[in-house]
Amino acid sequence: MPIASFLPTSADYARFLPELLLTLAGVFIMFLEALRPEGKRSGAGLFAIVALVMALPAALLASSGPAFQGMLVVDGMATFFRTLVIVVGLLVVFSSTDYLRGEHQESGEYYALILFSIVGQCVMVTANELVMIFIGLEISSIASYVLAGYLRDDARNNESALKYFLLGSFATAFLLYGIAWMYGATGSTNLSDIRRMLASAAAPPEALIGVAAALMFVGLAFKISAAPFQSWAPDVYQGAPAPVSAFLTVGPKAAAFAVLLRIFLGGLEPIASRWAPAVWVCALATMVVGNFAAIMQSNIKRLLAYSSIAHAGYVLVAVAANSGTGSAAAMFYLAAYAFTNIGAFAVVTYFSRRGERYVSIDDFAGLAQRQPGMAAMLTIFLLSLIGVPLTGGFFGKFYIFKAALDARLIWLTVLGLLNSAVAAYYYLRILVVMYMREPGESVEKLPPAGALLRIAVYGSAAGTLLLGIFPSLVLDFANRAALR
Amino acid sequence: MPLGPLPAAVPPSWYLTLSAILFALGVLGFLLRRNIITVFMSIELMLNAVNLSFVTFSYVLKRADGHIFSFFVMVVAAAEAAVGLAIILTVFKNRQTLEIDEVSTLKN
Amino acid sequence: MTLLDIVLFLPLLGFLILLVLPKQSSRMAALIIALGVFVVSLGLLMPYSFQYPSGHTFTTDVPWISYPPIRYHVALDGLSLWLVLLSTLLTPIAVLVSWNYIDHRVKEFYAFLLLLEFGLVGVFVAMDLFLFYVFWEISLVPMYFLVGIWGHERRIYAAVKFFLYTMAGSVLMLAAIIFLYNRTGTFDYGQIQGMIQTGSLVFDARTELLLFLAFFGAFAIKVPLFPLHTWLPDAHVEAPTAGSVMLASVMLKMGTYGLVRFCLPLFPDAARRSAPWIAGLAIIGIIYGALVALVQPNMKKLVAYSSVSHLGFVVLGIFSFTQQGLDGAVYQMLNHGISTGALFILVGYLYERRHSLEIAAYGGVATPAPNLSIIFLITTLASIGLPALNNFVGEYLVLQGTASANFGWAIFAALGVIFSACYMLWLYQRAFYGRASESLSHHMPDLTSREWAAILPLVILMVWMGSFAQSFLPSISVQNTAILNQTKRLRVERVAAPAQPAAEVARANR
Amino acid sequence: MDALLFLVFAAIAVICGINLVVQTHPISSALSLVGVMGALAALYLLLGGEFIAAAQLVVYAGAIMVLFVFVIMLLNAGTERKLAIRPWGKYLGAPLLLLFLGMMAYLIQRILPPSSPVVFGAFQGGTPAEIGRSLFTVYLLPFEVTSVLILIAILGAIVLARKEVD
Amino acid sequence: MQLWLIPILPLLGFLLNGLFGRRLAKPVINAIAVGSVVLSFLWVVKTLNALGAFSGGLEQTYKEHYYTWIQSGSLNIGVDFAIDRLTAIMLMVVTGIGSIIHIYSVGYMAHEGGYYRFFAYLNLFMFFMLILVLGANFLLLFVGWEGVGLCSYLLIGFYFLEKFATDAGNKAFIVNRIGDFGFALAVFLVAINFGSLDFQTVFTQIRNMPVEASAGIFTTIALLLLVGATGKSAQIPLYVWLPDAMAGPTPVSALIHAATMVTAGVYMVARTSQIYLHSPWALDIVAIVGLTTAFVAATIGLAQNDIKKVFAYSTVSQLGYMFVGLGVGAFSAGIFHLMTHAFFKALLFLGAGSVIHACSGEQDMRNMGGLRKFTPITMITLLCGSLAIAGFPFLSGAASKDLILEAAYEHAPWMYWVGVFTAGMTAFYVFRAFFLTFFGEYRGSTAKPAHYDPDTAHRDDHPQDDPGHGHGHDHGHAPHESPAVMWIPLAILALLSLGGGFINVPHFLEPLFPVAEGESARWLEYTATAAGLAGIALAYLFYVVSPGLPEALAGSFKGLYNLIYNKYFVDEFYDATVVEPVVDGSRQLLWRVADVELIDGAANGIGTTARGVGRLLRLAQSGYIRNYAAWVLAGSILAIAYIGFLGASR
Repeated sequence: MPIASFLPTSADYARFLPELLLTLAGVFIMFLEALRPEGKRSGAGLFAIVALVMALPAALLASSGPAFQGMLVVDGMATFFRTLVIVVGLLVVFSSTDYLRGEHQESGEYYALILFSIVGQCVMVTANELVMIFIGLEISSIASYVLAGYLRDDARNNESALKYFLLGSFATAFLLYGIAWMYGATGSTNLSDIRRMLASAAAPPEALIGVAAALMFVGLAFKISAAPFQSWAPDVYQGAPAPVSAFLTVGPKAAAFAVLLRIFLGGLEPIASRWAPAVWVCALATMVVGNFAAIMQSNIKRLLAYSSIAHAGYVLVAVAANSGTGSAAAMFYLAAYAFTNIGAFAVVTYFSRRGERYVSIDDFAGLAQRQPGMAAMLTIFLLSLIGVPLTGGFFGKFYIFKAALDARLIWLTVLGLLNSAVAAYYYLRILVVMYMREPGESVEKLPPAGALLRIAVYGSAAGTLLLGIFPSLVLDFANRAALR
Repeated sequence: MPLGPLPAAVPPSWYLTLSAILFALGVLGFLLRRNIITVFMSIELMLNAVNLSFVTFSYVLKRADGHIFSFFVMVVAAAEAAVGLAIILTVFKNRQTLEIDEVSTLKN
Repeated sequence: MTLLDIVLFLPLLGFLILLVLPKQSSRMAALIIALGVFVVSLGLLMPYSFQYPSGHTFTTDVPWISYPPIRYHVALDGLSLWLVLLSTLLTPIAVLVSWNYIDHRVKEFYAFLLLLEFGLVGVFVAMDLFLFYVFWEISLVPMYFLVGIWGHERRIYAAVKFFLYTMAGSVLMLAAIIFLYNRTGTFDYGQIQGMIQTGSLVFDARTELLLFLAFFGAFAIKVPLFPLHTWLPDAHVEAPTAGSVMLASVMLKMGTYGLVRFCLPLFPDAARRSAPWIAGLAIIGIIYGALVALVQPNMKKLVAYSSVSHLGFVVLGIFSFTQQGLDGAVYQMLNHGISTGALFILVGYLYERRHSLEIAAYGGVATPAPNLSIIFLITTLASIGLPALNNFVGEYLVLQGTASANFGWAIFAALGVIFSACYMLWLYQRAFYGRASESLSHHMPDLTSREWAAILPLVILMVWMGSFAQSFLPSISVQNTAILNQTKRLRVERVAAPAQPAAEVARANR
Repeated sequence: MDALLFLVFAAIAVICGINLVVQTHPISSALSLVGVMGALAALYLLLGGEFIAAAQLVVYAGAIMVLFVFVIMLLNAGTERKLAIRPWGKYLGAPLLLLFLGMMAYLIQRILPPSSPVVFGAFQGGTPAEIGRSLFTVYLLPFEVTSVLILIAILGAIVLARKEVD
Repeated sequence: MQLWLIPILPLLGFLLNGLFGRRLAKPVINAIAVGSVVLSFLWVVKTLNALGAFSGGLEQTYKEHYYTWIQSGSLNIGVDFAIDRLTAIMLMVVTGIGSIIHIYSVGYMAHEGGYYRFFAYLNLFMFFMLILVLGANFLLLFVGWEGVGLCSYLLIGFYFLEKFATDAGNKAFIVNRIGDFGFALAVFLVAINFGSLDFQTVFTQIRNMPVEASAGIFTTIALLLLVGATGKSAQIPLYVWLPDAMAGPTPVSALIHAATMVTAGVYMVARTSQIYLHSPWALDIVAIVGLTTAFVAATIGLAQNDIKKVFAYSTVSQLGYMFVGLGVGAFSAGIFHLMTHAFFKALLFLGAGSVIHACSGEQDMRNMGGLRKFTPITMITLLCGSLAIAGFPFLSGAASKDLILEAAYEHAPWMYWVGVFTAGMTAFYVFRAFFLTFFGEYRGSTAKPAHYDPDTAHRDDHPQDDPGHGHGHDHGHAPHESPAVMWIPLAILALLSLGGGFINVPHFLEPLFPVAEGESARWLEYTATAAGLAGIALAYLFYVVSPGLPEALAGSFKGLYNLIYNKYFVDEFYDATVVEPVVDGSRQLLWRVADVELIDGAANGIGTTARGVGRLLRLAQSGYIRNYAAWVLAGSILAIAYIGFLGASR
């Protein structure tokens, strides 16, 4: 085959445009940082915002089709998730600035890392090749490790980073091992080929594929913090800087879910009868662990961490459904959850203040009386997490369980719904202290929120409500984008 | 493994077995060692084991992709090493220890 | 955009308006809005004043969510009409009774009150199962805050308990709703109902029973039916007056309404088959509630348990599957709304004067406050079902229907009437008769004009509804006849009927 | 001949691996890891991976391990101290691993379809030329993207390890 | 014919007095209260006259329909009034006696507080009583039935500062509720079996049905109705409320608890005679209940010292007679006795009231005596009443009672004899009261504090107005005759109870209740009369000739005496067997255990368990990286086993 035929065409670059933009922006920010005169703050944050805003249309309008010898494939799902992670990036940047300023750590590297990590996630969601997936995953992860430990003088940050890093690479090794076996079994690392192979008569022994799939599942389940691989999540999310936690709970997670959907609903669909039951169990375990462990938490970041585990469980229910509606539901849910959770964390960021002094739930006592606006926003987010109608969270749950029932997963549905009832308990506790307790010193001297943070909070709230009142906007897209 | 007169060449499965053993040893190291750096090295061991599998498979399949893949794994390992060691440094700076079990303030 | 939509969305508008208005003007604004809503809602009576249409009126049916096809479909019929009016009537009254009672965070209070009205009205008019569930949950949130923020000492426990109980029930209902959708491809109540009628949608006995129970559970908790009632006393005791009023008068009706609207027509056979059990629970509830009320030292607890008893009658009537029983049940919903609402208001008046809910803290109120005690007496008599007052008509019809369904049930249920006299009269004697202590007589001024304004409409309604039941019953009756016909057909016929694809039927029912 | 070589290097690899695990001093662990890597490089050669064998020695045994040793020296990490803490994890680990190995062995021996024995030079696809070709044709994109990876690594290292700005 | 005017007039009176009474002057209140009742009496007379009731007309029922009250399915209940001869008598009695007693009350209550309240309640009572008799269907009857119960509750508890008064009120209402329970069930059965509640429709259906050989639907309905009747008309076993009801003002006792309301049961049984006639079995029960009540009540009456209590038990006893009449099929006789009893018992109570009035609120006969000097008119009128009830020849009581007894003899001689004996006792205790009150020396201390303290009694609602001097006020006054406004009504009633017997009610009622042909033996009357006279004589012997005798007698029959003196301990029995078990059971068992412990405990238990699970899961989150790794390893092994190998088996 002539070399020329391998030269990337303009179409290839067009489909890779968002990643390119973001990478260039990241590099540029690093230069800015290097050239920045001492003490003056560079417009890094602003620039990052601009870059993300520019990347948004690039992601939305990317024509669908394969690129770079089928390394990537831009399809509805890719577009959906790329858009999602970029929006997530935007909100996170907005909610970070004030925080960093407060910590006297506002340096461009932070934004560069965020951008690169988003690049990694974009690569993950577009990749159609295990190699690409692996590299994207690593880009995103390594950036996340660093972000988690960004405040290098803060013991909690270090610990969180270390745990995330060690366990993360530990799990990655499993994923790799799985990939190796998949390669060995099918002779390919291209998902389309793999699927074709598995569907064909020459399919290798199922057990072989099964083991490979299992090992890969371990790697991905770790990333989405599914039980029993969830144990790192609470520590990491609690230890990391609040805005970073916000990012970690949605960005990498969404990307990992995209990969999960691609690999299992895509490549490994032929052996669904093998992995679906495992996902069933995993989903239930995840919901239970997340919800019940959250009941006893007193630190709001940790509580949200557990809740994020529980929500991963709900999305796994959709995966277990193993259907088009299922993947659509998962996509919608991840979108809704992204807005909700970033919003919630943004409020926490605002409230916890320098050194994250006020992260205990009791500190929120009487917030509604000093800062009714912020309290109302947090209320919206919590209601969405509970799954009260007219919020994105509700419709997310609704579609997920609808998909599950479509797939006749009646018991999983019932148990999941009961779980969501349990969840209501610990979210309500926050509402209780916010509205029904008298203000304490933590609330007394609470400064008003900065403009950018406000944008983040109100933006997320708007997104949450929008997804709740007019879900069709996103859902129709998700349905069109859904695999199969 | 079947003992007896040694064959001229060993089947690939032996290589794979070796890789599995090394992988297991890596995991074991992760579980047993208390020094963070050693734990990290155990991960590297696991990655090496994976690489062996890749190379073996690509021999079986008579295709080079496995080599490519293991090449990327090395690159990634390098990157991880850089970041990982940096993280370990910060941890050490803050706690003056490399005992992994002492890094356990975040819990429950 | 029908009048109904206006009635539905005005409170929401009011909620938003209140959020932006300054604190001090919120009281008056809330009152004006609530009254406005009530006045507008009176227009809903138009089609029902001279003839009694059996179908829907004020229908609005527009798509809301494209896939799955969820429609904003609201309509009114003889069943929901009165419940809507009940909600719109009691909201301004609730505003009035909290005029002085609520002294902190006034604005939020009234905002939540209006939001609550929005949810309640929505529940009664939603004709799309999904929409119904949405309103069902929405109504939950403001009540949670009303109890939790402005309640008494153990308010938080009560609020959370209330929320979790309802939540636990409703999630299963959601599952059932989704399941129905998966079977029928629509959320539209009318269409699903039609399919069941035409026999194009048939469940095997077990499935139908499970679906029925999923719905029934949610409603039974809300009613509340023995033994799911324990959230009620707590919620009532801790809630502020307005909260108790809305809770008792309207919110509990969501449950009974749901039973009539959904449980019977959608799952006729399961409903009929489980009727004996449910009737049993209802009867236990009637007697049990009354007996427990008898020994309560706390007024609000007493009234709360009496609600358990009264709503037992409603459930019993519903599951008697007779015209009288059903008419009585629906009528009793309104009666209970009026008389128990009034009771809570009056208890609230007492509390504002004496700051205690313990019956022991009173005694001899009649001497310093004759008007208050007369009104209380009338309300008491109404709630123990004295003829020519509202509850009598309802209870009579319920028992009559029950008797013709199963005389044994009627015997036990009728015992409840005796006990109700016991606990209410005993309460009245202990609180109002006897010699008033000095301190009490000093802190017991008679009714103020504002208080009169709040309570008088209810008292008038008690007499009117008792003596001229026909000004309410016909439209209800027509509706219930329809519902009964829907529950008549037995499964054997339906199985026999040619099963045609759901979509076809859906078109047929358009 | 091939078999003998395999057994020898496999033995070295395993022994070094075990040594890594049992040594309590990081330096000795590091050195044994180097040993493993060397042995593996040899095995790669047997499997016809000339390029990869070289890379193994240069990148891994060379660069990465040097980095490790460097850090160990920097922090002059000594032998592990005995701690009161006894996480149950490690006790659980060993039996689980046996299970794990058992399953893998079963997979490899029983399920994996048998294939021709490994003979040195039987596979020529691993030459630098071959690898280079596919790296710059089919795998162009991943190859380029790894640059971002390296970039992040540098960036991260700077962020975490640089001296205080203020 | 505007029948509706008859009840509406008192209702208007009630509304006017009830709403504005507190601002009205006493004369205005009187005018409204008395006026409304008298007007409705006049309207009754006019209507009956127009219907020809006085000129042998009104053979058929005359009915007016006003509006539909309740319409549900096939069941249609209208607000209809109907008049037939039975109703006619009831109307006359109710409005007539009602007017008289209203007038009397003007005097009696003159110095009481809550004046307007009293008359408002009284008017309301008239309204409901008239609804009761006019109602043309069971439900309307039930409306009146419960309504009068309510008024009796209110009026018994009129002195609501007194615990015993309000207790008595509650007792009355609740015991009546128990009766109504039976009534209601009967109504349901009627509606179920005859598809209507309208008297005419139902009874015409029944008329062509065969009489029940064994207990069947008619018996069930009849007995359930009887339960209602025993409640309202104070028959065994539900009579216990009536004696306590005497806590109310005396005119109330006269009007409600003697003349009218308590006879509602009798009226109701007569009204539903068709049903009873179809169930001989039920009729016998009625008779036996009546007879037992008559006898037992009379025995209790022998030993009471409170003058009103004496008359209360005699009321119970006389009602028993009426039921005997009904039970033996002599419905007209029963109604006849109802009327005459209304005359003389109203008289007795009002007289008693006058006496109490004279003795500054004293009710205990042991503290009276010798009043003939002070209150001659009262004495004479009371004498008439006593003679009438004692069955003195040619007086009203004799006429009606003899009819009943004769019918009883026809039915079963032993009933006759019991009745006669009871008549003797009646005569005895009535005259015991008479003699104790008017003969001998005045035993009352001149400054006797009243059993209740009107000082507060009339401050019960408007403290601002000057305390008029109630009965308790004229401490130290010697007993005095009542004003004309009180004794004129007495006089009228006296005349009625003397001559009332000559109104031939049985003949008048013949279209409804055909009277058995054939003259019964004369000796029956003579024996009855003799028994009465004997009773009188015995009383004279005991309480005038040799006053020491009773104590001696009581001493020698201590057990028996205590038994009847304490009313056979029935109240105590009910308390111990019904009231306390219910209350304590509810508190201890249902509330504290079942509700709080079990049900709520279970609910909270779920929460506790959830929290427990949460705690466990937190412990799993040890914070040690190596443990987390172990989790991952374990999970991966599970995954491999499940997906890789076990997956194959499924």
